[in-house]
Amino acid sequence: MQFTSMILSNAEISPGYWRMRLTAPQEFAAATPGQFVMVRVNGAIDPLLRRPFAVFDVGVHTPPQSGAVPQVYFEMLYRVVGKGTAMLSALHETDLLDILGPLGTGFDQGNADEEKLIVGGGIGLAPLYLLARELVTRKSPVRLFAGGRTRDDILCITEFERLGVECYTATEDGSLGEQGLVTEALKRRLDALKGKATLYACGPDGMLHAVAKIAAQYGIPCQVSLEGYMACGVGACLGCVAPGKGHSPETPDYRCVCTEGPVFESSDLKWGA
Amino acid sequence: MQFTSMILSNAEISPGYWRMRLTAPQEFAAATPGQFVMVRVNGAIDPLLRRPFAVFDVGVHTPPQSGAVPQVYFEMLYRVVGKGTAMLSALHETDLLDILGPLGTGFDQGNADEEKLIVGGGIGLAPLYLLARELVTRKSPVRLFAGGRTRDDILCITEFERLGVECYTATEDGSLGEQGLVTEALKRRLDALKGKATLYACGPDGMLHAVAKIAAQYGIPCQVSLEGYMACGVGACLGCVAPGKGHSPETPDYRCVCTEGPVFESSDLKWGA
Amino acid sequence: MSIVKPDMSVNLAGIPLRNPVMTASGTFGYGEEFSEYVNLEAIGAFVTKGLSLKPRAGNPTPRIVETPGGMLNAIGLQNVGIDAFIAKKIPFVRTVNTPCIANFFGDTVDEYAEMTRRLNEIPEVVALEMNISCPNVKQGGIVFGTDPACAASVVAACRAVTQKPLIVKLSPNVTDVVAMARACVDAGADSLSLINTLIGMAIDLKKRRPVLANVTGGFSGPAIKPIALRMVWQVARAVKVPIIGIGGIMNATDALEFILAGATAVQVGTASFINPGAAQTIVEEIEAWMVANGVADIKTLIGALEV
Amino acid sequence: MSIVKPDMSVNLAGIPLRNPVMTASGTFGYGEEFSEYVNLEAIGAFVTKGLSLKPRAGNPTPRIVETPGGMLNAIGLQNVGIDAFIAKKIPFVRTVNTPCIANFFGDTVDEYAEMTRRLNEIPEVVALEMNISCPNVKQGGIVFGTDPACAASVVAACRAVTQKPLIVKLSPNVTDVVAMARACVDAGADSLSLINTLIGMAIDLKKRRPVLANVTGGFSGPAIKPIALRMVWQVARAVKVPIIGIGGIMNATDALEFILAGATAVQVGTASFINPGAAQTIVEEIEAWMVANGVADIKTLIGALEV
Ligand SMILES: Cc1cc2nc3c(=O)[nH]c(=O)nc-3n(C[C@H](O)[C@H](O)[C@H](O)COP(=O)(O)OP(=O)(O)OC[C@H]3O[C@@H](n4cnc5c(N)ncnc54)[C@H](O)[C@@H]3O)c2cc1C
Ligand SMILES: Cc1cc2nc3c(=O)[nH]c(=O)nc-3n(C[C@H](O)[C@H](O)[C@H](O)COP(=O)(O)OP(=O)(O)OC[C@H]3O[C@@H](n4cnc5c(N)ncnc54)[C@H](O)[C@@H]3O)c2cc1C
Ligand SMILES: Cc1cc2nc3c(=O)[nH]c(=O)nc-3n(C[C@H](O)[C@H](O)[C@H](O)COP(=O)(O)O)c2cc1C
Ligand SMILES: Cc1cc2nc3c(=O)[nH]c(=O)nc-3n(C[C@H](O)[C@H](O)[C@H](O)COP(=O)(O)O)c2cc1C
Ligand code: FES
Ligand code: FES
Repeated sequence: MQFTSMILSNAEISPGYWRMRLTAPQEFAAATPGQFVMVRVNGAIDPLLRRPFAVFDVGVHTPPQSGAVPQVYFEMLYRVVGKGTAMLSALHETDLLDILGPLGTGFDQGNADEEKLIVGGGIGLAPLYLLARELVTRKSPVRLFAGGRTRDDILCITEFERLGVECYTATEDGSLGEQGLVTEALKRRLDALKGKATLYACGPDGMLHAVAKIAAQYGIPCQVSLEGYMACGVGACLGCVAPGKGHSPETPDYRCVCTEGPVFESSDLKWGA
Repeated sequence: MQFTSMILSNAEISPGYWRMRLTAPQEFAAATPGQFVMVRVNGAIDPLLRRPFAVFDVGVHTPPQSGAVPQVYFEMLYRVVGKGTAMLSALHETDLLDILGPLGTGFDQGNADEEKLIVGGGIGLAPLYLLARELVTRKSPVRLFAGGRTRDDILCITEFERLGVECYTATEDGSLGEQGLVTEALKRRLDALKGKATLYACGPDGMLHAVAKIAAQYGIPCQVSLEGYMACGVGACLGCVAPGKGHSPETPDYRCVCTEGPVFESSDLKWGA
Repeated sequence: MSIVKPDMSVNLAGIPLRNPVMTASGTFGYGEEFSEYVNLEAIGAFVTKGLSLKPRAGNPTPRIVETPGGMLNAIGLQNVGIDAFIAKKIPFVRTVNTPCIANFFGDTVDEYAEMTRRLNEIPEVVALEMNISCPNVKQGGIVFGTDPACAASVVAACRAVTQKPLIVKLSPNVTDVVAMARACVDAGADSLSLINTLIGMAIDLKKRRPVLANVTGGFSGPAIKPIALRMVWQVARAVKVPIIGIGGIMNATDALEFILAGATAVQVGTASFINPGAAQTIVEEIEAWMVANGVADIKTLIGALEV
Repeated sequence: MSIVKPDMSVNLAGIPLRNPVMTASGTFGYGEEFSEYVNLEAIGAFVTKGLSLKPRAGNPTPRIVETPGGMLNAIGLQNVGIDAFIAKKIPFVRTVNTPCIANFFGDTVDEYAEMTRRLNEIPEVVALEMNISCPNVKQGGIVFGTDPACAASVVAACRAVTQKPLIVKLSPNVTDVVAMARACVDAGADSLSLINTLIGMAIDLKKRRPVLANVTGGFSGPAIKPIALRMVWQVARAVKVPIIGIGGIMNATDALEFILAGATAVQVGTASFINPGAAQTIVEEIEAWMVANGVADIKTLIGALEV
């Protein structure tokens, strides 16, 4: 779906991290956790390409005044890293954006009774909130493991807690939660659960790789959400691919991140390729 | 001079025509009529080149509150014709612009007692207001002849009248002033003056050519302000040249519009080259 | 006299097109990927991703990088291969009432000829576009596309085995594009499309490495339009076959400029990434422009540039 | 260990430069035009507008047009000629304690050699940059710049009459820039600068005419950077002489990318139009980047790209 969206709010929630709420058409309400949108930052040719962002949340807002029509909205959580995100952060309420989405294949929510352990690193939390919300709705037990370099990189924990999700945090500098990597807390929980759980992860490559290893070690299912340089977002340019499990330089095996993913079973991917 | 300027106001004064007031450093107060600025519309690469605009007015504003420092400002009058001017028209008070100027060689104000006849077509009035103001200050008798396609193209007449300048207007569709070309009124005035006058003109090529012919016919001096596609505005790229009087395809003679001009004696130029 | 419905049809080497706007190879998948965003029956034709005899997995990542006003890609000609194309993609093509042009390449003259034979048998493929110019894969045809004699030999080999319209897609990475064009036409090309991507490179200063795993990549997008327009103009004046203009076309103005320069049709590439409906939008804008400017027949604009 | 004052000096074929940032020919006049906006003694060197034996009036107008992320120019090599250069421009050059490189061209091998002789006699000119690649004037050297043998002959003729460092400026409008580079170095070039402008075209749809009076023009600006970077990288690996990287450099990041790709120095062209202080700003930004990244000597970055 391609639509013109109006910005409802755009605020810096932590140094360098922004949260934007935008209007969406009715059909957007069907977006599933892990899906993403491609945002055209402006109508000029600089930046030229759309930018991909996870759907952080989606909802319906009914304005308080009588007769007001309910408005579907979605949210993005984004980090300012370059030109496009800097321009996004300069936009205001009522500014318009051209959006493509929801795109891609999101998370599989598995069976409801098993505990779901969600691991997010920094902005990697972006696709995980909607996931947590849906899992909670389906009455799955959910725990969040959020890591970051410093406390500024630990985002929206209150929102997760409000869902009733138990949250563990760890920072490399110890400024929030445990000092070190959040995967340590994850392993402790897995030991306690005797390896009966499903993992979901999004974050920097190193973290995803570590989580994938843990999943393999404990022999449990694990879904990761990948990033990839994207031009089209719809499976046409083949720019965004990631190596699949059968990949080797001699027999390459590439998966399309924007259509087959961005969420993959970690065991379906080739790690460290 | 290159400086960062803050927009003080930006308003549409007639359909498609805008007037912008901007802050300037102290030294800008020395800008002379006919000089121009090169405006960097934004920091991105689209549009890439600066846009040239005449200095419409320059002044000093002392804010009413006590202790406020006087602020030099200048104004531009511009017509939205393409990408750059469209972007300018979308800017707001307090937005910043990167300005180069004042640039170029402006009008020679001649001796004060002879009558000065100023001819402007549409946006061609832009460099002529400051000229009129200066001429009036020097106690020259000044008359303005403003032409346009329709009444929307006749700009800022009140401002000229406020200077005490007598204004004649003509529009091609007769919606304001005389129907037809303003050069007719100019000729009548020249006949009345028995050809003792100096002409100043800025406007579309056809009008300038016509005014140059009239000047030649009456044997009077005439200065015209030209436009030219400019990259640098400082005499380095040689992109902006116009054919000088000695020009022919075999013996080309080009004048640099941004440094030798934009104001030239009409008799120094080759017309219809 | 106001024009209600201008005639936008053109004839491209025997293929009647309802309008001159096609999509460019490699930027529109096999058509299906965009069917949600474009009414495929509103555009003139669509061109498949470049096809080869065997499927190709393509290059390592990153494959894509944005540059000022453009992008580089080093996809490495990833494609499903001719067999899977016939089995899995043609069924969709069959459902669409719009000409499908198959873009293809080979590593050798024989492979090119074999691909031509295979494509020649597919009724849904109305014309063949030979990519002799892809800069990404060392064996992907770069030699053919930059030397007139090599180009002539591969074009002649393909020509010999098909009666379908044969479009040769030219590389811009040459000293003399007109010499290349002449060689291809003399060898039997029915039409020329140009330009393919320029060869470019991007560097990641922080990592001190090329951004693309392949080091260099194909440069496309609005940035390249001035080069494409110049080459189309040069070639259109030099040869008699219809030209397809490609390179940085983002809107109807761009498309019409290529037509004025001598193109009978145009292809929209990178623009489809930014706006998946670009090709259709351009058709609509051209129609509106023709109405507004009293142009009854688009064919009167082909090569109408006054120089 | 923090670096207070990094070493930015480089040696360009025997000319010591205080830093690697120079201005590009045709975009900086004769130096004086920009003296209000740039501290000329802050940059590494400046290059004059292209000079010829006789003054040249240049092309009809329009000569300039903006394109997406770039611009086309068809100035037509307008310049004051060597005599006026000596009489009117050298006095200013003398006042500036920064190397002045004279860019020049001719219509024939003899004219090139004669220009070299004349420039060789000017003490203020520390090096010569031969433009064998300007695309604007039919007799302006296009043949020299696109054929290795022709290039070699004209370079050899100039080489024979000067001991000053001879920089040959390469055209990007060729199939094989490395072959051109090798031919020039073999013929005696002390250094190569690249790229000159690409050939482009712009069309005014309303008027149905080319925008430039000259029809085609030289394409420059950020849009061309990927092509320039690729060519610099290719050439730097192929020859031993120092390379000057040119093409779309707008800021320190761009300049450093060229240096990583193998350039010993860079030239800033179109950027000076947008920001007359561009070259000086880039020097300052590079210095700040070196301090921030702990790079003590810029020479360690030359060709340091990890591929
Ligand atoms: C499926 C998916 C979902 C994402 N979700 C989020 C999110 O919810 N929040 C968030 O902050 N970021 C997210 N990202 C990363 C985000 O797309 C980039 O940070 C953003 O594109 C950077 O744009 P820029 O112009 O600021 O940076 P620049 O560095 O100027 O971008 C230059 C080019 O590189 C691409 N690029 C740069 N970094 C990345 C990256 N990490 N991944 C993919 N492309 C990149 C840009 O899209 C652009 O094409 C997601 C990426 C993908 C693929
Ligand atoms: C010395 C001088 C003074 C000027 N003063 C004024 C003024 O006071 N008010 C005003 O409205 N306009 C003035 N103009 C014209 C003004 O510069 C153009 O209208 C403006 O650059 C158009 O920019 P754009 O991006 O909107 O149009 P586009 O058509 O998108 O511009 C594309 C390119 O063409 C150039 N261009 C387009 N039209 C002109 C033109 N008429 N003259 C020169 N270059 C042009 C632009 O600068 C740009 O490089 C002046 C021009 C010159 C040379
Ligand atoms: C991601 C991508 C993949 C491409 N793949 C092919 C291809 O397989 N075969 C081909 O002939 N051209 C291919 N091209 C080139 C385009 O068809 C087109 O010639 C080029 O992009 C210039 O047009 P544009 O500027 O409109 O994109 C590809 C271009 C891009 C951007
Ligand atoms: C207006 C203009 C005039 C130029 N004149 C010359 C010239 O006289 N001689 C020359 O060798 N290069 C000339 N060039 C080419 C530049 O020196 C430079 O190689 C080219 O513009 C690419 O660099 P850029 O993208 O930084 O501008 C000119 C470029 C421009 C834009
Ligand atoms: S982004 Fe184009 S195929 Fe995935
Ligand atoms: S605008 Fe560059 S010389 Fe006049």
